[in-house]
Amino acid sequence: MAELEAWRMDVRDWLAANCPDAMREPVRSADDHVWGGRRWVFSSEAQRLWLERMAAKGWTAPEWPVEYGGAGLSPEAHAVLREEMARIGARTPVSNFGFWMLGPALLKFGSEAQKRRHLPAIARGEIRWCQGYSEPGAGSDLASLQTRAEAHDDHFVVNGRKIWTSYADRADCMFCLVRTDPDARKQAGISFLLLDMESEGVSTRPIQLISGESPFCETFFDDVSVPQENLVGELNQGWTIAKYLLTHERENIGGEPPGLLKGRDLGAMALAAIGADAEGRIDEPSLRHDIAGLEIDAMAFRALVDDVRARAEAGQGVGARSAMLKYYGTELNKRRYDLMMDVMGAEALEWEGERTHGGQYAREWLRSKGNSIEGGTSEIMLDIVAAHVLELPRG
Amino acid sequence: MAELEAWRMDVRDWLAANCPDAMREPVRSADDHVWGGRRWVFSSEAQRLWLERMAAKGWTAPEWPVEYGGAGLSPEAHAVLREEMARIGARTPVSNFGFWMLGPALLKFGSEAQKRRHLPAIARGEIRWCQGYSEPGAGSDLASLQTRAEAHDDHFVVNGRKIWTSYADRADCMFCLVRTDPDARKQAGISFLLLDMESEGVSTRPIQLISGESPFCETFFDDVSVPQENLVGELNQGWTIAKYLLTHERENIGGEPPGLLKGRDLGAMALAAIGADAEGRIDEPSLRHDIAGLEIDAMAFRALVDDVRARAEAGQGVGARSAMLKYYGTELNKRRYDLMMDVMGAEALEWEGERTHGGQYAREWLRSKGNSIEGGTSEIMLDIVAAHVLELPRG
Amino acid sequence: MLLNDDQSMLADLAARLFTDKADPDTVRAIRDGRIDSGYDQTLWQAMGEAGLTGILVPEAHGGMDFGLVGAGLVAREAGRRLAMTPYVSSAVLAATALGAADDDALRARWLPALADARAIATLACDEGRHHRPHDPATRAVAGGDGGWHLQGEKTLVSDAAEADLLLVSADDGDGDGDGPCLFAVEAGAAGLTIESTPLLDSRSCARITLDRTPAQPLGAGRPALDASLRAGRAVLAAELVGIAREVFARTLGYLHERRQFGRAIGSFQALQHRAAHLSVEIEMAEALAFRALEACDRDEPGADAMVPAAKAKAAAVARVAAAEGVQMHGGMGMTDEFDIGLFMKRARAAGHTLGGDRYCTDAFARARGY
Amino acid sequence: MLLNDDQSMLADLAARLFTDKADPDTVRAIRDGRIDSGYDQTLWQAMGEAGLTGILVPEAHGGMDFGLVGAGLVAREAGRRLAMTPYVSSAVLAATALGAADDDALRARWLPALADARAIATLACDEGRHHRPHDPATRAVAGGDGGWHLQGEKTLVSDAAEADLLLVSADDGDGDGDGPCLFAVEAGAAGLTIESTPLLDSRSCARITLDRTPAQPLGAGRPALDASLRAGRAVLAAELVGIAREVFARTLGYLHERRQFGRAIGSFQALQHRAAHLSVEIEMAEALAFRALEACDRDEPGADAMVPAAKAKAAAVARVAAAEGVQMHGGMGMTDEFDIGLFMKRARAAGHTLGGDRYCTDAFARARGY
Repeated sequence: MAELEAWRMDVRDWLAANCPDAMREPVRSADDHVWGGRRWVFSSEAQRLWLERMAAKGWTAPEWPVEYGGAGLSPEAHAVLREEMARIGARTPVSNFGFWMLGPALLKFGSEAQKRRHLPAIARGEIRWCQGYSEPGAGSDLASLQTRAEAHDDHFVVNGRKIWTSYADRADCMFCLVRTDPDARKQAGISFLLLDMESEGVSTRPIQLISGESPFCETFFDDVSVPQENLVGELNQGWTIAKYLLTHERENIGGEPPGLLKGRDLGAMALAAIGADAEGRIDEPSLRHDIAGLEIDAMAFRALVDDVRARAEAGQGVGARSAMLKYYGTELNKRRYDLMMDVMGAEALEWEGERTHGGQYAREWLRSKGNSIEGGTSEIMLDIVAAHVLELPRG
Repeated sequence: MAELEAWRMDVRDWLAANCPDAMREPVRSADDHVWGGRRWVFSSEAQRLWLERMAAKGWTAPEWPVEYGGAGLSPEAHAVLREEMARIGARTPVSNFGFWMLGPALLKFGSEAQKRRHLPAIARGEIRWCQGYSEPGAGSDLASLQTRAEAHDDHFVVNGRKIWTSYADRADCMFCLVRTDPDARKQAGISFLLLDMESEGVSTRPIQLISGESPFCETFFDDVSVPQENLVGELNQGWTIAKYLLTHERENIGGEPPGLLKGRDLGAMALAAIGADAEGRIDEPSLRHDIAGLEIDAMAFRALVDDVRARAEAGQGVGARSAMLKYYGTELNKRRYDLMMDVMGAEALEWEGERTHGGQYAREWLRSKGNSIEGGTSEIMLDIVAAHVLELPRG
Repeated sequence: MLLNDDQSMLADLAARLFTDKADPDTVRAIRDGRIDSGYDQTLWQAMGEAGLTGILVPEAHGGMDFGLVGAGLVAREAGRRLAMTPYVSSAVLAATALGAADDDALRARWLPALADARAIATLACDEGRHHRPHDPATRAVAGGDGGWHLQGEKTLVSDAAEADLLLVSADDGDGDGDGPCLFAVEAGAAGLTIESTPLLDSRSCARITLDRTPAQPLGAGRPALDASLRAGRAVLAAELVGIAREVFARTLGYLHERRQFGRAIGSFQALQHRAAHLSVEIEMAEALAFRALEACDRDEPGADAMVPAAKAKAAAVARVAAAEGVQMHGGMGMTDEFDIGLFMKRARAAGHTLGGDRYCTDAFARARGY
Repeated sequence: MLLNDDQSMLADLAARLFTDKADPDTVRAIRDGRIDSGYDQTLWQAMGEAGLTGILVPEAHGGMDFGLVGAGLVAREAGRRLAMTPYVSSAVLAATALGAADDDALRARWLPALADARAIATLACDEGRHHRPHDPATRAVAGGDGGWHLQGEKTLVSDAAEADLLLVSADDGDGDGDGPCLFAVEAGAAGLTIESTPLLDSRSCARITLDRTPAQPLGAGRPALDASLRAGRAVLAAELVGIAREVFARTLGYLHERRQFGRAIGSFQALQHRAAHLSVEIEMAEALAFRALEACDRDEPGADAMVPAAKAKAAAVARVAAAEGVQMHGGMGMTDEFDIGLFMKRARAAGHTLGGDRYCTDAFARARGY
């Protein structure tokens, strides 16, 4: 413990000396965040400096081994770093799918050469990665994917189409699932491949959502050549990696989603929007009651998330319970946005204009509808809970 | 039309002259109703007289042919009779499962001898019938029933057990489904049998519900001998009759269930129980809002029931739509009772005592929970709607 | 409800007309400026030729005088195809208010023009975030010359930029406590400013400001406003039913067609039960909407409870149908390329217009005496 | 929550004790008169021996002083086995109120007796159909001799017939606006009438009348009442969580075992999704209940919002669990022979006690400042 406290003081001193003031301001939008990559243009000198300093310490990927660009921190030491950064409001210096997904996958399944080549570049923010999983015909049933990679002597030839590839149009590279054995049954013929988005035959098309523009793209592969060395893990064993990352992804969920409701109490919002009655209460009793009911659910959900986290930190596994959190958290968020629409009334219907910051209410409400689809639909989550938590028999 | 109007005048005159005043009072309880049967004891001379007079006209079973104890009325003429009876509040002179279920079954599937023997006795109120369908192991999956009837020369020997046989302890006879071919697959080996409850080997045991006593019984058959002539329809073809009656039963549903909420507005009840605010409104705004929401659903449901009835009267079939009404009507009734419990508060928790007529609120609330189980569960109804109205593929 | 022959013919006519001439993609075309208009002018003209723009106008003024059941049948079909027209504003709200006006000259001038789609009119009755039509801050002031002027601001005025006539609710300050009256304001009147406020459903909508704007009273007091609102709510309920039906039909189609895990997703029982439940709700909402329209036509005493009930129910059901539609379409439902989102947006806007669920539920409770 | 070692031991002790000594069938036995008592005396004595009756009593008065998390762990196990004891009345409500009393003699006399189950006490704070504890019609009148008398009527007094001491809320008429105070009334006091009013959960319950009944003030004003109510609500939330867990576990067992259409009914996806959803709700209700109990023990400022939230949530979840339990058990769930109905009844009664969902939801909103 004394060791950790000493570490905390070191971190605190270093951050005080090295984190530029501008990097202690909250991130205002997705564009204000440093995604990194070959084509990245820093919007300020502070951004550049902050990334450079943190990368030099290995603190852009604190738990990765030092030889791969990380700092080799223990989970406890990493927690201290996170706390100290949060204390001064320090921004994450850089992040993208390379940190969240590919890094963990390579650390567990990659070859030594792959780790040495890709991890340091990610940690320094030099390569921006995106993820190619879903396909138009393979949504919830991911394993039915059809994008084909034919193995040749020293390379694969990839043909097919991915969807929901966030920022595919801005990423340098993609890790993706491809079918390498068309005759094998579903999961059995899938491999995990890395490819460069600048390769010939790769093209992307942005997807417009019902809420407006989005980071999502469709990505098309037309005879794209991928070197043999970009296969991660064994040929036809990619499903193992995918499953590992899916669980990894869900375990990160349970926090409040970003957006204008984050950290806000709908009751306070309604008091401001509707006005107070003689007792100082929201002057619409049925709305007040519904808000209170929903905020009780939100409070209960947070209590459960805290419990699950505490158990996880105590070394008790989370397992399929993460599906419970993914399910309820996203459904709850949808309900909160629905009720926000009631609270804000006509103002929430506006689609443009300064008054509503370009229709922020309506657009975020619409966007929230996707929460229970992306990252595994609510239906899939309930199937997982039924099968793996309640252990009910398969239908 | 002129013919029907003349008929209406005749009916009106006859009812005015023949319906005793006491038989124009509302029925106060299930015991106040004339169920008929060998052991029936009239609680008043008026009851006896009313049944005798109506039976003599064939109006206890108005649409049955005259030769079987009915009056051979057309649906239109029957409607006029119903309207005229309702106009003066005339009671139904007698009814039991013989009228509701067995009669229609015999008319469609019975032999001439069976019709002549059983229908007039039903119409005169001389025999009280009960229904033996469900078994402990065969609830929603009725066709998996196990009660066995072995065919001998001129009789069957029945062994097994039925459950949910309403008033089995008071009925004279039972129509029931039995397995006559144990080797055939489910539906294929079932027959429709009539049996006398006084036969040796028949015993009954009343079932206590969570709400208290109930009309339901278990009925046990221990080597009960049933004459060959009591088989209705072909051997092993009983499922056809059962299916016909199940649809028939559901088509009768959609009216408001009896009980203390029948015809009552929860809003008026809450005004009385909770009191009014300065504007004369229910002095609990969230309750008021919830009541209004529920009564809107009730109003919408009644509008749908009226539409379905109007279509049926216009000769457009109801078909699987009856499952929609069964489903929603019973779920709605449960919601109304739940809300009534909120309205009545502590008083609704009482289980005995005069103040609550022996815990009527609590008992009826508990009883309402069975609505969505009896007569086909909500789950089965939704399956039927999915398969036969929406025509979704089987799972 | 069972339709009579006239009603059946009208329903068929409307179904054909909207199937041929209306297309949900028009919402995008107008939103993205590919059509330079606040509404679908071709469709509106076709509706005019078919007489639908005059469906509530008395025959003496060149209309069909079909009654609200007819207006609802048209609205349901319009809802199914997301028709972008000023139908509710002009043919329902304004036509009803003008029909109730106590001024023959005003009626004779405007009703025939509305009936044959030569003119568009609308109602301006909202002011804040929430619908509270009986307590406007807008004031009507009688001038020395016997004329009136309006002073105030109105929000959420549908089709204002396209309207030749605006019917504006205002307090006439006579202190008789009978609530606001309606005043007729012509397009281009002095002191009238129209600021376009695009909504999520991409329909024409505006905030208007009235600064000593000359106006003519309809002369029928609050009853004209209430009649207009009642008709508008009942017809919007029918439009919402059309939205719910269409979005559900499309979802049902997707459940049949989309395969995952080697089977049609419509064969999964959890989805089946949700779809089955929703189908009952839609049937109920439709039955109640048309029952309410009929009750208005017959001027039944229960109509004042039935109309807000029908609006609240239809709005809630349309929202659920759209939400289930998006969820069951999976990611596809979230894309602007699919139409489901357009139905979701319109359901939300129409549900709020002339009073959201809470307003309508409360109005129902009041009408029921609690 | 993660339990510490003491809490884990207590939870294990309670689980063993109630599994061995409590049985849902006791509800029927007491209801049908097969046991001639208002509660399960054997179980209560066993709880006394284990120290559970004194779980909130300070050690100085012979109790365990375990805090509310401990009291909740006991209540959860009691809920699972439908334990028929005056635990909430005596060990929670009365012990908390007496613990807050400003009268050492009163505390010294009663707390040790409550702690070792020699005496039973209860709280009488309800008057009408609905819980409104801060506005009693019961009046406390100071006599000339410095003593007090109570005048009024209380309803829904749990375990009154068995109680040696009743703590009765009354308005002391001092007009200081600080709300009602608690008064101690001993069993057999003059003018005290106890009329048994059996409830659907078959627990001892009564309506009591006080006619110039001598009473002793607890002397701590409204805070003693509020502390008692807060503790009672938080512990009832834990009992309701126990009910929900048990009824769900039994339903899950039935889903595995019952076969229809040639398969376990638990393999039907529609039931799976409902069960999965319910399981999340139960986990949430449990997490919140114990979070609220912990917040009380730590006297966190948020406790006043968390406790009613926890009670409302647990009551709603227990009701849904019971309703789903009956529905999924089919006809069997409707019979008195099965226990599901007993859980449903207790969930309803406990949910209403000390404030139903609406009261608690409103209290939460007030505590949150809206």
